[in-house]
Amino acid sequence: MKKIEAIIRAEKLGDVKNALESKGFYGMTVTDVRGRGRQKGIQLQFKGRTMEIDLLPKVKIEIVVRDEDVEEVVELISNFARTGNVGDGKIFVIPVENAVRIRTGERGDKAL
Amino acid sequence: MKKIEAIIRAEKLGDVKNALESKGFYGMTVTDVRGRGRQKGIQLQFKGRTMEIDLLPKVKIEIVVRDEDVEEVVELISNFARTGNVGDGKIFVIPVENAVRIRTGERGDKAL
Amino acid sequence: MKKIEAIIRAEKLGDVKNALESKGFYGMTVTDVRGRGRQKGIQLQFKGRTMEIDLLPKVKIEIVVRDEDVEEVVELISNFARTGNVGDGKIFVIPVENAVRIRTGERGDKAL
Amino acid sequence: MAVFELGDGMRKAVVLVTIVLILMLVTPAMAIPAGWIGDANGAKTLKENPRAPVNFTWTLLCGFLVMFMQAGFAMVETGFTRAKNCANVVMKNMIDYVIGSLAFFAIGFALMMGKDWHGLIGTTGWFLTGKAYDVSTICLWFFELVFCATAATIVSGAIAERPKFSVYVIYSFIVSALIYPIYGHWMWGGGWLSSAPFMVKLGHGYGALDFAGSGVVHAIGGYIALAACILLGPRIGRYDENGNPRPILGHNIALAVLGTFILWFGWFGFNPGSTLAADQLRISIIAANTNLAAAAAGATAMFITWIKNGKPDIGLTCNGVLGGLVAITAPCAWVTPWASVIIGIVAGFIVCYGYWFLEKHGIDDAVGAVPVHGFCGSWGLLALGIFADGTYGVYTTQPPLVRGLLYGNPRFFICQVIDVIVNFAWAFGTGFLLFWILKKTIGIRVRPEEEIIGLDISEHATVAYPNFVYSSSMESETPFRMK
Amino acid sequence: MAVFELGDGMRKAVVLVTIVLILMLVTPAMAIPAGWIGDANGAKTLKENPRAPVNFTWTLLCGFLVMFMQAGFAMVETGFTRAKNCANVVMKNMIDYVIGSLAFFAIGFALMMGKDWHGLIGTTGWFLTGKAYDVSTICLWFFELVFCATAATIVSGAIAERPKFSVYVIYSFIVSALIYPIYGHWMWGGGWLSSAPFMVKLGHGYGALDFAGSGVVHAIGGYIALAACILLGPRIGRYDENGNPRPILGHNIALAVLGTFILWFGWFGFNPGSTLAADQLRISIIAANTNLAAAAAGATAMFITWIKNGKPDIGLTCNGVLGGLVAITAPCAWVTPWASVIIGIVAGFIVCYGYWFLEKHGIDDAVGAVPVHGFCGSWGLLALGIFADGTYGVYTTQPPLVRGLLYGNPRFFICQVIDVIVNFAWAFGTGFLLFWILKKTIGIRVRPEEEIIGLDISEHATVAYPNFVYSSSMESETPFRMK
Amino acid sequence: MAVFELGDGMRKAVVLVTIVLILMLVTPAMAIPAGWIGDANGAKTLKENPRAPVNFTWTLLCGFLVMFMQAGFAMVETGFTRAKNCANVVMKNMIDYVIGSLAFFAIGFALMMGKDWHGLIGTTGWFLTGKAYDVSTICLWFFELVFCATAATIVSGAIAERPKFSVYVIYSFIVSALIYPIYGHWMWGGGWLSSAPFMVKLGHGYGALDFAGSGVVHAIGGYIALAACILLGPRIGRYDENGNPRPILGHNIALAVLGTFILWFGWFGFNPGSTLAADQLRISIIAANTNLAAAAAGATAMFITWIKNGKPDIGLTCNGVLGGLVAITAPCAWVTPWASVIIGIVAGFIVCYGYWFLEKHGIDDAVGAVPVHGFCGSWGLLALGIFADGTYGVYTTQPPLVRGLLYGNPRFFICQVIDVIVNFAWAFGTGFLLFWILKKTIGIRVRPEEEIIGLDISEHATVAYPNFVYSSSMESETPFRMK
Ligand SMILES: Nc1ncnc2c1ncn2[C@@H]1O[C@H](COP(=O)(O)OP(=O)(O)O)[C@@H](O)[C@H]1O
Ligand SMILES: Nc1ncnc2c1ncn2[C@@H]1O[C@H](COP(=O)(O)OP(=O)(O)O)[C@@H](O)[C@H]1O
Ligand SMILES: Nc1ncnc2c1ncn2[C@@H]1O[C@H](COP(=O)(O)OP(=O)(O)O)[C@@H](O)[C@H]1O
Repeated sequence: MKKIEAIIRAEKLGDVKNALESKGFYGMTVTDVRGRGRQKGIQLQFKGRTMEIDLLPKVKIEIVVRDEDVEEVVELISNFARTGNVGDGKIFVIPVENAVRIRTGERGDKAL
Repeated sequence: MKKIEAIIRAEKLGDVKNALESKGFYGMTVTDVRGRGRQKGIQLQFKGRTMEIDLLPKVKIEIVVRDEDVEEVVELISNFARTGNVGDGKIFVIPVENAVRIRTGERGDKAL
Repeated sequence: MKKIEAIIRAEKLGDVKNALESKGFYGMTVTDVRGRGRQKGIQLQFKGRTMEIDLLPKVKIEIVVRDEDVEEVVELISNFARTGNVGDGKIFVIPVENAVRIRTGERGDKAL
Repeated sequence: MAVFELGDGMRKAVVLVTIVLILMLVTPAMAIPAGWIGDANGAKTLKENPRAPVNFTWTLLCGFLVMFMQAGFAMVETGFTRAKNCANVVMKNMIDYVIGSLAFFAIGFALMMGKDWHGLIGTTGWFLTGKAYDVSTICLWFFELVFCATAATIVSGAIAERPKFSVYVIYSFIVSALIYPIYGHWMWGGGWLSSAPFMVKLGHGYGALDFAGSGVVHAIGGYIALAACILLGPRIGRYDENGNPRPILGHNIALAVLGTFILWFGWFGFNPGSTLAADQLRISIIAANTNLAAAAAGATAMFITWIKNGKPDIGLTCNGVLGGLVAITAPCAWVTPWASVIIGIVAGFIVCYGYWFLEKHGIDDAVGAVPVHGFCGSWGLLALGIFADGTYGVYTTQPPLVRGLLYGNPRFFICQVIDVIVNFAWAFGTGFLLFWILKKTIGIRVRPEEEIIGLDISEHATVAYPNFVYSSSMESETPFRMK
Repeated sequence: MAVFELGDGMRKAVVLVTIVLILMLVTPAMAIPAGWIGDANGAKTLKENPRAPVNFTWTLLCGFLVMFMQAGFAMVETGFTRAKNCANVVMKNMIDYVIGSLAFFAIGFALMMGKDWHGLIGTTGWFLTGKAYDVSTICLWFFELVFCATAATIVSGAIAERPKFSVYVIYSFIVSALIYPIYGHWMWGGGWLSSAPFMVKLGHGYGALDFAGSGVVHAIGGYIALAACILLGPRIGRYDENGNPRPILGHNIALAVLGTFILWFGWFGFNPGSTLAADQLRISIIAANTNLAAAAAGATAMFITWIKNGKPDIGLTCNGVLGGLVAITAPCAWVTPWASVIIGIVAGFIVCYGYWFLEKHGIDDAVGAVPVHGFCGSWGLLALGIFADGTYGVYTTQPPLVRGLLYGNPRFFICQVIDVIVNFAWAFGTGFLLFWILKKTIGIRVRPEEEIIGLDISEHATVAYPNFVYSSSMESETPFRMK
Repeated sequence: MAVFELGDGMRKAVVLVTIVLILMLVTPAMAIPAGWIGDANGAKTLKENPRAPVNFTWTLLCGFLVMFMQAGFAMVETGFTRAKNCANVVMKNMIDYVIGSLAFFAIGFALMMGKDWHGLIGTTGWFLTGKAYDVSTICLWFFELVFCATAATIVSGAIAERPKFSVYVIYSFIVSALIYPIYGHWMWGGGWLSSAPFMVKLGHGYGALDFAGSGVVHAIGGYIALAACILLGPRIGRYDENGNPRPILGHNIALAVLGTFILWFGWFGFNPGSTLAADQLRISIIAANTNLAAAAAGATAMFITWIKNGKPDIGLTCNGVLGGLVAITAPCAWVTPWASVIIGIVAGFIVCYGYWFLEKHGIDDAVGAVPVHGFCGSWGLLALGIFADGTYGVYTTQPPLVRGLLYGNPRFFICQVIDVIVNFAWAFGTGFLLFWILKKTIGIRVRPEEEIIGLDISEHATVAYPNFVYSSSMESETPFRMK
């Protein structure tokens, strides 16, 4: 099992979600995060004084999948989250040793 | 060391927290997340037009524990987060290579 | 590749960010979390009735780095997030199998 | 957790109720011959009373301020409850005014202010037709309406976060059409409490009095709320396994304080406006007394919590201010400024200890409305019986001047005690009956899973703050593709 | 996503515009000889009319209430749109009042209320100088100003979340200086709609009427908004790939309901205040009618959504209330209370079905302003032509008394139909022209990436709720080092 | 970080203070024989002045509007500061009105409006007893109270996010009991600034003037705030290591704009109401001037930031509006509308550059109160000395008519200059002394870790928005077990 962590633009979440769903990947967990990378920050003003915010709002998607599905999910996310501009985000693949479905107590791949 | 990531119902956090505490697992980090799985979404209306929200509010608990404690913590969370209805959530076990307590610089199991 | 997850005080984020930046570690993802550990909670009152909140606001920083940079980043965070008081937080090092830059499709260390 | 879907089979019932309501409201009104009406354009009234313009100006503007208190209640109540019920709470505040306006138009006003029948109810002015189509009568209607709506809305906050919305709609109609107006008639419509010969004799020239409604408006609302809270039971999580109360924090203190200020502001319409006439110059003293009692009560509540818990509590300070306002509402025209300060100080104690008392006894009043409006309302009636200083008459500068216990008329104090008892019995009794019947028939409380997910979603299929709570979910609904 | 930087080359343009504006506002004013003025301290006016104090009191206080409606619009509009545009929305509400005040001072008032020129425009009173420096004239100016500002601000909500801020500034000036005042002159300034001999003959003694501005204020605003919405196009994400509408939830229901209450409150200045005189005691009936129509419309809208979707919808209930208020604005002084209830019920239907109709046709009115102000405004004009009951005259108790279709004057109904058509043509026509010219020249809509990141950042370089949305980013800007 | 616990040993002190306060407020009042009083029911006053009802109506309703400004201040101040201090900020706004009401009742009013003693202080009317128990006197008391409370609350915003709450309670008492009333006496209570023979001679018939309190209310508040800001030092994080200012964003722009609108609305009570009489028809011009100055200043501030940073700034636009209102407060009754526009434009510049000036010099005024109320207040006094056009007298239509520099009375301008200096010296001097003594004794600022965690938690043990900031922590406190 692997956990796929993708940090994407908030406005792309809908597309990514639908794409994953259409291939049968329904379960996921989403978190509001803020990130920085190559993308430049935003200038703000308050009472005429300016400042720069370099942590921009992003969305993190976490999906735990069977090993054999990793490639497909990574591809799907890449394709549907891409705009081609800086700030599109990153995907990380992290090993998962076990999974449990709380409702039933099922473990391993069955729990996904 | 392992990180136990549990995605549970928000209203179960209190019970889970108390159960863990009573067994000596005090440290934890909690994040507000939204998730979807088998549970169906919620219908909303706005000015008479309806929509469905399929990402529902959940709470993510992260606890890093020594290898030998993994099973106990997983059991505790499972038991206390369970309602038996869809949407109870999932637990994932993820390997951790090292831990550092920032205050003292201690590393490894001592840092937990 | 490793993911460094650091849970620190919110008011230290600025210092840590700047320190990392000055050493060339720019990319990062930040999440608002709440945590508990050795630090005691806060007492609140509402209409004269008191309660204790033991999950205190913290900030989680996630940085994925090449294996060789782990030590440096951990040191930097430790040094700049430290106040010496309980509640300074923890750093966890988690293995990452792969990374993808969504914009370009680059993989592995190049994607960081 | 259950799935929350729209369309729950209640539709037919609602259609029916809607149609009946429309017919009820409109048909009888049209049926009445329009020929036989009052002074509908005011020319005659103006000729008879050249001071009518300033009195109308005063009464209407004060009435507008009172109407604005609806916004104050909405903000206080939502501020002191949770975000997941926010839309439901403010919707209840909106709808009780909407329904109450129609109910008081159709039925309530006639029962309250119509021609007296045996000191019990009024009997004329239905639908503001016939003789009631008159500038003075309708001026009075408007002013009484906003008072009626205040009484109705008090309950909303106390029972927040658990009742069915449909129950609240029914309650709003009944309270504005029947419960409030009938008691209102007894006190202000020429009914027995104020005007029965035995009461007038007892009080030495006047029966029970209530200048602007500590009893008529606030205690009525407060004690109905008490009955409803008892029947509903506490919110999930309000008490722990051992029955110890646990605080449920309000979600928006800024709005709660805003609401408190709006109410304080509106109260300057409530109390001084109750002269219904600007030529009663006592209005200035009424305004001052109103303000002083509020301030004294607020300060008292703040110091009580500061002493008790070591830090000044905002919630009870706001409640204190409101309790002071409620307490001074009955006596405002008849007492001195310094007495107002004392009345306020006592109200500050009542608000705090009353709240803790109810809490300890398992009664979950979400915003503290029962001590504020109920207990302080009763205190206001008694305080009038104690401190009335004999400088002002019964809504007039003419004798009989109103005197209380401290100024040599203990028998008037007895009138007030009777009123306190009757007021409680009527409000608690009818309130209990109403909610008890509803509980036994359609049920008054939402299911536990509905309560946990919040009434916004379960009762209205909405969320009050989608961008904060569901943030990126909302964003993601956007099907936009950047080119 | 693009980087949003301050300093976008518009600076020079803005400097220029600023200087021109200052010169425009100040120079002519100073140029006019101050010697030849009206009754600037009111001594003469008081002597001539001993009732002036109460009439001024009434008119001014009602005007203040109307001014406060600006806050209501701001809260409703921001409450019903997204957090990322919150600062932009409230800023627009602030700035249309700011710019509108200056424009109406310099130009608008003279065009509207100055000496009539061929029934088309007014021609005196520029910059409130000369004879216009007079207590009565300026009292009128103030009252008309707050009405003008109401018309202007209506558009803001409908077009929210996508127009350029600079476009909105220009629009605010034009509408307050030209579009509103000219039509206003036709109805209230002695212009042709109300006073041309052929209209007066047609109506049997009076031409088209509009007591407090269902047409003059609301429908004008509503139809300009319609034109602007059409030219702007829908917000990104408002329709899916198949063109089906998708809801975009408002971000703060508590503020939206607060705003609705503030508007309802302010409307008691709007309608009753439009007598401009407290000695018209009809004001009490106007207040009652206003309230009843609002309540009836709110209840209707609530029941419609309840029946349709199974749960009562808060957004449309608020819109319903506002639609009822708009509809009763024209007829409020001339109809009975029960007719007001009917007018409100119809408005409730118009609000809901009007909103869904526009939505289905691809017109994205972010807060529902077009059905509320536009459609209900037209309905108000017609309702006046139907229900006027002949108990009250043209802002006076004297004949000719105003009668509608049901009370034997069908020709007056025709006047109103003419007005509805003219009103729509003028507002939609000039509004379309204005936004069309702006679209073809400077462009009226922000770029898609600006819209997605939100107008707060792209137009004002700010965020409305930094501690919630960017929370710890803000915190982290603190260079504090704990010792 | 330290643990924040309730119960910090201050309890005994607070108990003591509470008891002393209660005794102070109540005992003397009761001691005074109630027999010898003023016209407590108004019958005599009405007979003597048949216009009293309309004047009372006007004065009281305007006073209510001014009272409502407290809500405006609360919203502006909390909107422009951070969420973690939100409850503290609004609590301060509540409590200064609460404490101020009691202090002004007991002491302040007598010092300000009592029988003059050598032009320095008033000496009668303590506790509103004796001759002060009179409808006219108490009408005046109420109106002056709400002004006093405005002055007091100005400081709250400037010093936000760092002072101890207990210090603020003490400050509130002192300013309302002593600092404000004494200066107020000099200007409005028959004291030396307005009435000493040498001043009257200097001004050609009148001494220094201040129609509604640019100086008495706003500049007093503003300069006390300046002193307090200097003594407190800037908030942690307001300046970087190199001393460069860094913005600390306000947490709720919607509420800040709402607050600005509430203040603007309330100002229509503040300025026009200051005639204390509706038979001064100049009230209409006062209202118009008030509005025009606000609009001109708001537009100016917007354009300044637009030009400077490339995007229009909301915070300074709101401050601009408020600065315009402050500036027109002194001259509002004595200048022309076009002069009001100029006064507003200048105020817009003062607000922006004043704010940046202070910021650059290390003075951290959290909401910009010093430039808005202090600097614009002084400008208002000067502007009166420049633009007064000789059409209106000293709160009357009778001569001497008030003329300024441009209209031939340069010596009156000198009166105003004297006033500006005295005003600054008094406010800054007494304010500095007060906060300096408090600093040296009990300390005026919370500890750094308290400031970082926020004053809501450290001073009140609460959080203003628990569902957003601590969200699921709150939820989890629920001991509910689903079956
Ligand atoms: N090394 C990293 N570790 C963790 N998160 C990262 C890292 N680099 C980038 N990110 C996340 O990815 C987001 C996009 O990165 P960015 O460099 O702007 O995109 P791109 O590589 O597509 O140009 C950032 O906002 C941040 O949340
Ligand atoms: N494959 C997955 N990867 C990550 N998170 C998941 C996955 N599947 C489910 N989840 C999380 O678990 C939560 C509960 O899942 P759900 O399927 O509704 O519960 P259950 O399996 O108990 O019926 C979801 O809301 C989501 O947050
Ligand atoms: N075992 C754990 N697993 C996950 N997070 C933890 C764990 N222990 C502590 N934390 C996180 O670290 C934060 C700081 O822990 P704490 O024990 O208070 O600090 P310190 O060890 O520096 O005294 C906590 O608030 C929590 O978010």
